[in-house]
Amino acid sequence: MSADVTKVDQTPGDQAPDGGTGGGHDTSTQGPPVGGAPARAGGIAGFLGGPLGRNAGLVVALVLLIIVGIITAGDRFASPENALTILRLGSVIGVVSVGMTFVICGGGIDLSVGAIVALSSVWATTVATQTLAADFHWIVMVFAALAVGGVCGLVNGVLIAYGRIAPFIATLAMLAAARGLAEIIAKRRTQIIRDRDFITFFGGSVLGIPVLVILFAIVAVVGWILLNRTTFGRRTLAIGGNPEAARLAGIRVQRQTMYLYILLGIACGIAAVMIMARTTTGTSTHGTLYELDAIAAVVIGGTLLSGGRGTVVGTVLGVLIFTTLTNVFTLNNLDTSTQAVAKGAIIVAAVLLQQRVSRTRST
Amino acid sequence: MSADVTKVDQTPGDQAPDGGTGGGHDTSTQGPPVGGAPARAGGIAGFLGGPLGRNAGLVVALVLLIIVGIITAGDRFASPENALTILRLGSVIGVVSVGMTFVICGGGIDLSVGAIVALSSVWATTVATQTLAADFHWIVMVFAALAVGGVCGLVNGVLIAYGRIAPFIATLAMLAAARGLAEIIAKRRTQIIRDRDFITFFGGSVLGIPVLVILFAIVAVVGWILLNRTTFGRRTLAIGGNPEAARLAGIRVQRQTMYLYILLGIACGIAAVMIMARTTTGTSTHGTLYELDAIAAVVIGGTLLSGGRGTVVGTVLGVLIFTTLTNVFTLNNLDTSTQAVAKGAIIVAAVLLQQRVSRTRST
Amino acid sequence: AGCTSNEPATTPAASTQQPAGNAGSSNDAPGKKVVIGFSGPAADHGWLAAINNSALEEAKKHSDVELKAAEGTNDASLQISQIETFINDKVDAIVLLPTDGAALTEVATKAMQAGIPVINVDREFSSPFAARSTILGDNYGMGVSAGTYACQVVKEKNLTNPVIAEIAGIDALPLTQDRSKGFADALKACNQTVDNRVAAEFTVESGEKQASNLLQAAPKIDVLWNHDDDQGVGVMAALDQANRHEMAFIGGAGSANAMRWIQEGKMAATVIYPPTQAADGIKLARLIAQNKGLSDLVQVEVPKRIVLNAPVVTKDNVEQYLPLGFES
Amino acid sequence: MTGVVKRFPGVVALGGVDLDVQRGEVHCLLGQNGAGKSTLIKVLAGVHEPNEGTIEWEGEQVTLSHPQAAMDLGVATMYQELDLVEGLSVAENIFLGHEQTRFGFSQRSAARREAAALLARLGHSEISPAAEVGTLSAASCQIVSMARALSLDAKLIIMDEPSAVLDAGEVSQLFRVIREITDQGVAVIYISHRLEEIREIGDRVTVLKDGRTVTTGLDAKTTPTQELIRHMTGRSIEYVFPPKPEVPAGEPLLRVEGLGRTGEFSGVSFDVHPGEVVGLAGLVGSGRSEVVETIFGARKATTGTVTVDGRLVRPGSVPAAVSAGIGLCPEERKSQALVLGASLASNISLASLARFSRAGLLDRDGENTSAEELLESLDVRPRGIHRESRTLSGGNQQKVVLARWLLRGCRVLLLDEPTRGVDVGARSEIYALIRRLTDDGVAVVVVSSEIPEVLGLSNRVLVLADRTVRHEGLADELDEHAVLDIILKGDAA
Ligand SMILES: Nc1ncnc2c1ncn2[C@@H]1O[C@H](COP(=O)(O)OP(=O)(O)OP(=O)(O)O)[C@@H](O)[C@H]1O
Ligand SMILES: Nc1ncnc2c1ncn2[C@@H]1O[C@H](COP(=O)(O)OP(=O)(O)OP(=O)(O)O)[C@@H](O)[C@H]1O
Ligand SMILES: [Mg+2]
Ligand SMILES: [Mg+2]
Repeated sequence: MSADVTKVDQTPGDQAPDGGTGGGHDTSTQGPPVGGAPARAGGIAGFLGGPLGRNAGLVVALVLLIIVGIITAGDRFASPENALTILRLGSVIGVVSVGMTFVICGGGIDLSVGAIVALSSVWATTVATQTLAADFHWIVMVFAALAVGGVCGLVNGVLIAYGRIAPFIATLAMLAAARGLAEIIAKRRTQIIRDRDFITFFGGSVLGIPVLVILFAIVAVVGWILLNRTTFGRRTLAIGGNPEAARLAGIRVQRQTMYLYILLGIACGIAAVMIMARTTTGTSTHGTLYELDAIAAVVIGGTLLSGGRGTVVGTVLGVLIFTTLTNVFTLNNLDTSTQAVAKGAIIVAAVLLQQRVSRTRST
Repeated sequence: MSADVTKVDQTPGDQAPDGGTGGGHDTSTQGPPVGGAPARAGGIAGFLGGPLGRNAGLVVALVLLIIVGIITAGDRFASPENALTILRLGSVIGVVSVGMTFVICGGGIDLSVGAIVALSSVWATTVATQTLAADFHWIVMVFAALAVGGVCGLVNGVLIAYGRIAPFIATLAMLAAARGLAEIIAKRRTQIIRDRDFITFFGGSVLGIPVLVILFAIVAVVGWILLNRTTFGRRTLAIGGNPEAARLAGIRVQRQTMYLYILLGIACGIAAVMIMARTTTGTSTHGTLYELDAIAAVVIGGTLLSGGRGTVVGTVLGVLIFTTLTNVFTLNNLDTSTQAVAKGAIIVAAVLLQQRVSRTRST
Repeated sequence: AGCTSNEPATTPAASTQQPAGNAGSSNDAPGKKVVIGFSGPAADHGWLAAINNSALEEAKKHSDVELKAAEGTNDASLQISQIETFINDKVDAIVLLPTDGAALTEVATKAMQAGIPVINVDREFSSPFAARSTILGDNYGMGVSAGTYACQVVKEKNLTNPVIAEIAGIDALPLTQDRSKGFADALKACNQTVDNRVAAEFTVESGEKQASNLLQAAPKIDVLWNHDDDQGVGVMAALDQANRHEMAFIGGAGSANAMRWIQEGKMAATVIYPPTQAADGIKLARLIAQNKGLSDLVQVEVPKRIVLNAPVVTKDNVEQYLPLGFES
Repeated sequence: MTGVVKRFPGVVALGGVDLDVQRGEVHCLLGQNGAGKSTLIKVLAGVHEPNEGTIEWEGEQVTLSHPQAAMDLGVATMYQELDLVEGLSVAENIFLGHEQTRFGFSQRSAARREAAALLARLGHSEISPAAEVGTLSAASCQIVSMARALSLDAKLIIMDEPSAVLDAGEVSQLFRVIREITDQGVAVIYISHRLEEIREIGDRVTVLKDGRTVTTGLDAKTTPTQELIRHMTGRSIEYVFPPKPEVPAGEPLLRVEGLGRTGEFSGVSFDVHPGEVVGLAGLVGSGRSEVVETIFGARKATTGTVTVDGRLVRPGSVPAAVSAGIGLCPEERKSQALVLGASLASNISLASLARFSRAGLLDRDGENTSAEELLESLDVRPRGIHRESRTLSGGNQQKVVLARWLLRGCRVLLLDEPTRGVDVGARSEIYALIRRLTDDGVAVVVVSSEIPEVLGLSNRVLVLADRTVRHEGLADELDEHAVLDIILKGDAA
């Protein structure tokens, strides 16, 4: 993808400004042509011109936020522990958001992620599973969570790809069903994890970096490679960009669509393991409103809600922005309501900033 | 719109089945050609062939639900009072959903409806407003609610149409900000309405039909006319279906987009008045999760989430299905978790049914 | 949970509910400055708002307390990170009303290990090592109180086959389960069961909605227990709308609204669930951080565990409780 | 109306263009793909505001800041990318933006009546005003677009390649209407890549090249073809089809037997040998696209079989067809062939991803190199492989689609309207390319609405009418009239 074509605006009801040469997202009324593809700079410059450059606005927003944090909360903000706290908090929703990036790039949406996290966490912490884990190894719990997530994703995928139910509706149904099932299984109790090794492993650190953060990093890197460097990612972007063209190019659109939901389901399974480790519990209330948080992070990260274009780097930045925001608020002792108002204003400001920065870069 | 071409599937990652005559949404590889538009039958037959026919699947789903209700709950379900209860319960979310139909038809989305309802209800029940209302007339409260809703919609509309912020993000920001503001204004208290006339008026009935239900009916009818019989509706569908073409046709796409959000904001104001009347309070918790409920009703009603196609009749049916479902569940004393699982299954079944029924009708 | 006392108390049980009672004690004299971190669930509910407000007000009363109140949240993961932030900040004590007791146990234990005393409010941790002191409302006891009162009504009115209905709070929360269990257990004592049960979401709107449906489901109700007076405003609106006041309507939590209804005769009783717990938590945190004890106790140290009573307020004693009712 | 002068020296798109159009004339705009024709007319239509230059309308300088402003002046435009809203009905589309209303309520029956009248005037009363536009064929959409332009009651009608999706009969209908309106003093700007049409309908010609006016005011009837081509391309092109080599006898590569789809077509059988070109001729709507899409598995055949090299191809599966070596360049490039937001390289490699897969990882260097080579050998301009495909002109987009299947290395190539909207230069390049492929033993099926093109390219021709094959024969034994005769007789039969 060339570096100088940056699209931020994605308003469905969007259009070029009434007259004027602005770079709208429309097909044919674009301003002056870009004038030849840019020479591709390799190496670091290429990266700067590529993913980072495309997300320049987000980076600026994050940096501004960090500056505000340092000014208002000083050392309490700018400490390594606080950085790790932010990362640890962001890691769970981050894993889900990376998975969500794929589904949205592929032209879909998934509202059931939070419910799947809940169901996976519950299933992986039932007495039965925990007994098995005690007899064998805690990895059983991890597998249980991943399997439940994957199966939920599979059901979503089949309903959407082969049942041709709109993703919004199919996953809304899954949202209701999975959370209900989680409640039934857990009998609405919080299930406590007895296996200390599990907690110790996932709650621990390697070289000072929490395992959860490492997990998130791995998921993000794998996600980035998968989206940008594999045929799987290429197919994903193709079916999101123009499903008909993808079909006529011999791509199995339905199957690929299904894979995307399975992938996200597994990501939810990972997130479930992480939240289990963080809270030492499995309950049906885990993951509440993750769907909104994840979609917000993905969209603010610059992935088109209509599919066909997306970046994992942007998503990670989006997650970090939201998490840092919460952290700065907490450190500054802001009351909840004021926080909410400020959050709304900051989201709008960040997006406008991202637009301006990208626009100046691209002309 | 011709009656025999019914589009249900709207999967972005959608495609014609690899073989099979299925009616995909794609432009050119459609199944058998329609062979000219059908002769337009006038009057009732036309209506049956039109809106009702297009929603045949939904009607069938609703009827099935009613039958289940009658079988399982007998007279308690099939009583006029219960019918009115269902309608009264559906009326608030119904008004919001009708407004949402316009925004979605126009290619947008609004996540802030619930928050706007909350803010409007709070603003209209502050001591100041209530004092003014006591001095003058309770209509002051109604105006306050409508004005607050309209202004919130205006802000959404300006951000989206002129600020070019993705609707999802802009309204997410509004969601946070409006609810936060509502909390600040209400100081998280439930504000009780002192004006008995207000309660009596909106809580009353005309010819046995509750005023709230009448309000909903008026909104639905006005919405239907607006969408189907006015240039406003025509333009809405045009900017949702193909914003570029709409612009080329001389439509002020930005202005129209803005109007849609204002309209929805005002609908939220009406809904706020209704919920105020029902609960005799204004609080910042009103309207929780309305965004999901309204979008679900609209989408299950057959409006394309990608814009350009939608029906108010379908939305009303969608609202009725969801409300009746809850009612039947409650009458049968089902526990919440089982309700959730059943709800998920029923949503999927209803959509599949709608697909089948429409498909048989269109061939 | 331990204390299940259910006979209407003649005086508010814990002395902590009556700040005035402690007014003269030496404990209120300013001591060493302490920073207290406070974290609770999202204040999306009158009772929780009252919890928050009472905590803030309590902190303001003490010139030696600096309160850091984190954003209320219903996301356990976020709340954990708030506690982590408090640990990073090295606050002197933490008052924690967890969204889910079990889920916050780990991080609370971490805080205790870091030498920061944790005061657990309302929803109990799953490990005794996670809190220096625990102050609980009694959810099970609340259900028992409501159930016992219901039995009393049945007996007084001499009902042979009474219809008993329940409007619960958020069903996925353990506290709702506790309340319902207590209610059911107490009803067993007089051979009754819950005939109709719906669950609302602690909001006025959901209360109205669920009540409307419930009134359809049960054409005649003798006793109705609504877990929460906040959603009770909506329930009352539904009762008014349907003009159904035949039942003995029992509330929960003890909001000022409910008390006024009791005065007006629109409500039979309400079971108190004190929203002052967090304020008590702040007080305890301050004392613990300053190494003081409860002056009314002989004990030198602050007790490990305090369970608040769940008294029933009726027409007979409402005047006494009205000042404690929280405005929701 | 005199002297529409405008300049648009932005970056590249229009580097200073002069154009004047007179009342009642048909002014033809010629130029290669990407010359800037569409951009120019969008400036006239108020879609783009020019960075420089002026527009005069009836002697007065005007600024057109919005499409509505142009319409108010009396400029109606039929855009190249069809500007219709699929979800709305024909009548609604025709009157979109200038609806007949009474107090804001649309007059639906009046609109339907007038729409029907307009369609009848265009000779297409079979299109129902109530039909949803999404269900219409491209040709019908073009008619609707035209009806829309007429409904505006304009003084200048701009037509950007209106004939691209029309067949011979419909084009003559169109011309009849154009004559009618020019007789009433309405001016027409007509853009087309078909030079014969310019001769038939045009009065004066302006040629654009690289966003500049090369020459203006040429007489459309008398200027020699070669001169026009030279103005457009800067070189001379023998505008003829490359010679057809003999088809080697032997086993056919592609064999289609008794292919049919309920309600669409039936009984289509033919063979294509390696190195042979078989053309499908017929009127628009005769079902040719359906035939090739069914062969390709994009639609599932209800009867009949497709075999490649003696092996049966599983019906109704595109991947099966692709792995059997079949490739399809679909009729509608933008909606069916290209991922418009993606780069050229990823569009080209889309059908060959497996080849660039190293254990699932994408060999991006290999992909880029191949794409680069193909873009060069097909002379796609501009050439950047990272360029978004939406920014390319139609002809170049078509080449990118061809490149996709060249890269895949398919043995049977199905081309549906391969030169639609493609300029003379690119057109002859595509013809040469087809020839190069057949020389390599590829079997080619060509669908085209331009009968001379079908005849010129193919060894054998199938004429479709009434949803079945009416005639099969050698191309050399047919001429345009004969084909039309067959079609008409078929209709009569
Ligand atoms: N939206 C756009 N973004 C960037 N460049 C564009 C855009 N639209 C057109 N261009 C460029 O402007 C130039 C002129 O394009 P235009 O569409 O006017 O050509 P044309 O003469 O109409 O070609 P064709 O015969 O293929 O229709 C081309 O180089 C094209 O790539
Ligand atoms: N998506 C669709 N929905 C309904 N009818 C369609 C659709 N696409 C095509 N048709 C109809 O099918 C018939 C055959 O269309 P097709 O495009 O195959 O014809 P064709 O011979 O290829 O003509 P063309 O030159 O326009 O491509 C036409 O009458 C057309 O109206
Ligand atoms: Mg053009
Ligand atoms: Mg065709």
